[in-house]
Amino acid sequence: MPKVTLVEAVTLAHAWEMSHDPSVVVLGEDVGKNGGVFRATQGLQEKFGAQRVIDTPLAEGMIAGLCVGMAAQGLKPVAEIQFMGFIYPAIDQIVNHMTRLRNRTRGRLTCPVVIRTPHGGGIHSPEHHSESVESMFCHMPGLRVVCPSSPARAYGLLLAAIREPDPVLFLEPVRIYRYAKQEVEDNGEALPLDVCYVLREGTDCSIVTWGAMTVECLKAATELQAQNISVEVIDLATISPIDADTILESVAKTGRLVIVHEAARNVGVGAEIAAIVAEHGLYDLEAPIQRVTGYDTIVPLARLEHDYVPNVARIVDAVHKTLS
Amino acid sequence: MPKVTLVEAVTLAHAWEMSHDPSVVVLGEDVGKNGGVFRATQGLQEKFGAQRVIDTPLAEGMIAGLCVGMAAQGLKPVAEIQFMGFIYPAIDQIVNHMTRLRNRTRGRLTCPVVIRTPHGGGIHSPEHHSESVESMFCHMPGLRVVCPSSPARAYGLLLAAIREPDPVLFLEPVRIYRYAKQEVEDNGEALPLDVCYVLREGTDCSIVTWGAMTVECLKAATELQAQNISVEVIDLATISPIDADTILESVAKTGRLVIVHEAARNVGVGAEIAAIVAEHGLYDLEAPIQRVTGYDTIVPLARLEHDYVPNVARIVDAVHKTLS
Amino acid sequence: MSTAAEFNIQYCQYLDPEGKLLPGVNAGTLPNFARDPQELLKMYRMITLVRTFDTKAVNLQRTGKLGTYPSALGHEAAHVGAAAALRPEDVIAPVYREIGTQIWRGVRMVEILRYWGGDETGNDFVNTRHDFPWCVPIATQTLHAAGAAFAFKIRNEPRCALAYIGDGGTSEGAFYEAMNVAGVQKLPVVFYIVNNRWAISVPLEQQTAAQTLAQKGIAAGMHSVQVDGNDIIAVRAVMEEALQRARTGEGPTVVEALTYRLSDHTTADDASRYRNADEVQQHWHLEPMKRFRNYLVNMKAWDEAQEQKLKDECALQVEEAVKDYFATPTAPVTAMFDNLFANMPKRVAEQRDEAVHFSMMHKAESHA
Amino acid sequence: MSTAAEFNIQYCQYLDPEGKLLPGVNAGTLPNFARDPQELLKMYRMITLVRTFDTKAVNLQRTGKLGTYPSALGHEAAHVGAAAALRPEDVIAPVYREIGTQIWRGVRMVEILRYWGGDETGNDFVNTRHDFPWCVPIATQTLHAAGAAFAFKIRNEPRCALAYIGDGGTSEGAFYEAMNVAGVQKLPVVFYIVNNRWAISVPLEQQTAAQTLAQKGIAAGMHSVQVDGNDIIAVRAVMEEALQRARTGEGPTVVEALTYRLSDHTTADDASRYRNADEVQQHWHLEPMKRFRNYLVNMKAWDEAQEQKLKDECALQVEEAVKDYFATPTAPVTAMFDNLFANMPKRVAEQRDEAVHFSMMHKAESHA
Ligand SMILES: Cc1ncc(C[n+]2csc(CCOP(=O)(O)OP(=O)(O)O)c2C)c(N)n1
Ligand SMILES: Cc1ncc(C[n+]2csc(CCOP(=O)(O)OP(=O)(O)O)c2C)c(N)n1
Ligand SMILES: [Mg+2]
Ligand SMILES: [Mg+2]
Repeated sequence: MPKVTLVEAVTLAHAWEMSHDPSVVVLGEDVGKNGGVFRATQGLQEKFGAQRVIDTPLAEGMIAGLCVGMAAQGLKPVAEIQFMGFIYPAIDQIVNHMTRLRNRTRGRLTCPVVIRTPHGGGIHSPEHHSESVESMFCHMPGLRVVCPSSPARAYGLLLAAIREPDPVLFLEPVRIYRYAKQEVEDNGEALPLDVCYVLREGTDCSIVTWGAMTVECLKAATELQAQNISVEVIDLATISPIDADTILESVAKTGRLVIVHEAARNVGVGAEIAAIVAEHGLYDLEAPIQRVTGYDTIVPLARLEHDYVPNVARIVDAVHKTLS
Repeated sequence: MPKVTLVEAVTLAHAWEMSHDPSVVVLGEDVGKNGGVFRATQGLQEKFGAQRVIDTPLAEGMIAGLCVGMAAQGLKPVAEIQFMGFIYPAIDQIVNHMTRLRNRTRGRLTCPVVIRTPHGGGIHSPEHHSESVESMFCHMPGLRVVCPSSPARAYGLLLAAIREPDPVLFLEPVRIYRYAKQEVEDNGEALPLDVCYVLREGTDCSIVTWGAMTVECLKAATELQAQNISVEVIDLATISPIDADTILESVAKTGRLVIVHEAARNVGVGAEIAAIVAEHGLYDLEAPIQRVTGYDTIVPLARLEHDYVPNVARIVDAVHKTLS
Repeated sequence: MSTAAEFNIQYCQYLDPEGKLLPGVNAGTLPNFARDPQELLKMYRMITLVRTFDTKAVNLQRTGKLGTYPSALGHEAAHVGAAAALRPEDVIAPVYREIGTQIWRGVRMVEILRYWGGDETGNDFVNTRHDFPWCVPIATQTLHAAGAAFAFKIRNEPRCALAYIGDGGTSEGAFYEAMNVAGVQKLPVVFYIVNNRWAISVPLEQQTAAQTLAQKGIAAGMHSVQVDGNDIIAVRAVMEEALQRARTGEGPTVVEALTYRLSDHTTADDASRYRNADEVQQHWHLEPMKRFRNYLVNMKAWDEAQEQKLKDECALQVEEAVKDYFATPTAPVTAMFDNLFANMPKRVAEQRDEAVHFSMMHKAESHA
Repeated sequence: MSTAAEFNIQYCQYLDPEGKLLPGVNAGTLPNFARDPQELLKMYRMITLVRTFDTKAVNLQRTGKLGTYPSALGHEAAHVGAAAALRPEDVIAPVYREIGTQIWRGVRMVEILRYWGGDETGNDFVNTRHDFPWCVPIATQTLHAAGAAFAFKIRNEPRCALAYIGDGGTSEGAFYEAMNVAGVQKLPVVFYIVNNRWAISVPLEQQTAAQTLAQKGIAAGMHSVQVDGNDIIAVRAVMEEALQRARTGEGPTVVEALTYRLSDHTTADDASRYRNADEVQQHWHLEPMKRFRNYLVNMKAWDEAQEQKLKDECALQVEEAVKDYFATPTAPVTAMFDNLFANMPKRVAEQRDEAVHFSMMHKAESHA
């Protein structure tokens, strides 16, 4: 089995599905000849031609709008938005059409689209290149939002996303695009959507997180283990709709909950997780919920970035708080 | 003192501020000659001329982008987006510039802009005319989101919004645009932002809500009073940043919390309120939090609308649940 | 200074406002379809049906039996002429006013009433299964047409997409983005600007400084033409040519049809607030139905008796549709959940149950 | 068919690639500024400074001392020529590559380094207080320029706004929306397309089917011209005229400057993946600096000794800026909160404390 990085796993999943489903097309800025600015679509245009791997003009709303039109007429577009900070011009098409076409036409026309975009910061990028605004998209009915945290999950979840008959926003954590290689069997097997993945079992406190923050959380869990604190780390994976059962079961076991995400705190996805537990798991809680998040301010440029993105120290501190 | 509707109070506030501050300009689709599709800017163009009350071409992103440019160069634009379902093309300018210009330039250039838009449904409007997606905007650092629930608060909060040196999204609940007249003194007095308004005091359960839902909540409170249940109704008014203190104090008193909003539940602002209480008021809670919200689906067209928007029965039911 | 590029916009018209052929036009220079009276009468019948339906729909709204409704009064030639140029396998991306196109293509009048009556099944067109639904967010539909055309191109199908857009709509960036990608990819798509001179209360002069709206196509390197949108012969001729270009790989076209919104913007609007009655009156002299009828009568293809019979037939057809509409049961509350996802997530299913519970409670209370 | 409208795009060039005046151009037909050698030398000095700075910045990035940096190599005439046509009270809305304009207007090199080095103070221009900051989201800045121009118009100030945009940027709807409103409101704004033929890996032919980018202005009913962007005399002449038009109420202009991106897109890019070395080589023959120097040398306004002296001076200036940059302390963690709102909400203040706490904890640990 080949060992691949997360971004290579993304490319593999594309290639598999394009080989097996002629209705899959790839489009976006610089995805063709250049293979994407992160190389996520590298080699695809050579393999599948410029008709199926399309370098588009520079316009994100156009990319999303084309996807709606293509999907409604039988294609399965997989589009790249170059950075999440540039997804805003596409929101109109996503929320007003992509997520609504099936409902609007009572199932007559549908929108099996995947929009992929890099997610989060921590790699000293220029302005607007470190955004993680998944919560805005989770609020849109009719959309799935997915974020893998390892090469294997990137492969399996992306395949699932492309095969899903409805639109999926697929977030790729830039910080771990090349963080670690993992053996991934290129066998076309998808992983289930709509469920959490428990990355580490524990008994004292539950941590719910996703994307690149899983790495920090697992590190924190290791550090806490040394202090005899047993932490359960749950990767949300599908950020919307949330698999509430897994979270509630975990909290029922541990009695404590820390939520970790890169995005700003206010009305972040962490709020929804906290709300679900305050509604359905209140009596299990033995301590106030803690959120470790980006602050409610603009993601700073590189020199202050490490003070913005949650880190092991902050996570450890939050777990301590739930236990004190 | 004249008795005015909420929408008339909005017009009054515009007129007052335009008379007293020459840097205030109004712009949007149909706001001039037509006075706005809801007549919120009626008569302003006649009074202040077409240079200050501008009928723009049809493009919401353009409206928001012009506001950024105008504000950065010393004007105070008050822009109307015709319905909240059409605000999406403006998001890019709002989130990437309007909310960031001050921070980006370390205060050199600023963005004192008000974007007004009708909010919510319940009046049998066509498709896309009943949206309430405030949570997407609350997640944007650097933006205030405000929603009045009476003519007096519309007047006072809009004046405050225009005078605020930073951008404010001002949501006007369509369902109560003409719901009731109230005496409003047209004296240019603003009301404070960033604080909740307690509409009704009570001891058994706190209801937090905003906009048109305040009416339903107050009705529910009356109904519950007849059952000897004393409900406190809090109008959030400034939806972001949330005045957590007032909510936490209320929950400390009542031990119970019901949150009511029209918007879809998932990652709605209700989630943030629940999260705040689960973090900072957990030990005060005597029962699980309840959210009474729009469902996580597309706002239906008119014939099913009443099954979507929260109503008195659902609110009463939720309060009962917190007490059982 | 030297000249780097030159452009021009051509204008097409056959019939004058009285329904006479313009000087220079004769049987020999008329397009093929216009030499066949049956083809012309088919279009005239549709115009009549559309106007009958439109009047009825406005009345239904006025009497509280329909929601807000956007009248098509004055646009009949622009809408029917374009439809007549299409093939069934082509795909349209309409806005909200094109009932002339929709009924021609097979959308049932009851479906149109359902949509404006607040029922999503109104977009579940029984006959035109692949056409896009009504589109309220202005200009967004132009990208759907481009995307559809892209699909046809990729699959090498001889089909076209046709996007409608209003004069106001041409100010949205999405329209321009759609034209630009259509140009660069030579997509089989036609952008059809129905310029009725008003976008709610905003007149054309405040919408753009462009002398014509057709010239917006120049920005995308696109073939661009203007047509008298109240002259159904010109409309159909220009559209046939544009669609033919698209179908044969010659690339996209933008067509601007000049017409006029004789009605209020919608039933929720009162145009007298912002628009001169004189202006409207003048445009009544240019309206498409009388002009076309005069032409048909002049060529002896039509007479008063036929006219009366047609009117009665149309009234009957419309009454049938209204009856169907009134008989349409309100969808169950579950309908708002069942079409959200193919694979319903648990959370949605739970909320579906919640909604059913409250809906039943509500009904029980109403009956008590 | 009759002709409804006609348009053309004029192209302006004075210097050929060797720096000779084109046939037909002579002292009499040269623009005023070009008859003043001091004015020309000022521009040449700036071009040299810009290129020196640019080379240094790329090197700083390569050695890990600067973040991602977008080189301006080849764009010097386009950027400096435009700047020279502006007045200080005018306002520019730049993108991210226009260091030639910025330094001319008074932005300090240390500020540019700070921005690309990850420090927001880089946008707190000490000298050009009203100019817009660097703008990363493509095309959005064009609306800011239109808004600024609107403010000038409303206040009746004789000032202009100048928006820069790349060839790739012209595909975004925002650009078109900005042009459209500028046209209809006759705003004192110039849209300046710096067409360097590439948008990262996407060549012009895949960006649009338009023959020229200038013609995009036709869509907005706007005066539109094209200029050789490597000929600084032509650039400045065309821009002076466009700005004068704007200032005197004649309305907006779109100017397309033809140039070429000789470097990678940014230091994070590798253009050899998608672009032919031959093509780049060919464009080196057209580059603006040598051409302008030849012209100056031919007219005896410049010689080798002066060139060497200038180079040394520029190197020194750049070294000074780099030293300042290295000496810039990292802002305190509070900086990310203090400029968010004029009136800091309690919630933000609390998080500010939280961040300070963790930052100090972190520092304490680092020192331990
Ligand atoms: C994005 C968006 N903004 C605003 C509206 C509200 N609105 C509905 S119709 C309309 C005017 C459209 O004018 P035009 O494009 O000329 O079409 P017409 O109604 O004349 O057919 C406006 C502003 C909308 N539906 N969508
Ligand atoms: C809205 C948006 N989409 C994508 C990007 C990523 N991006 C940065 S530069 C660039 C290409 C811009 O090309 P062009 O406008 O020609 O300017 P140039 O870099 O050639 O000066 C892209 C796609 C962005 N910054 N903003
Ligand atoms: Mg119109
Ligand atoms: Mg370029």
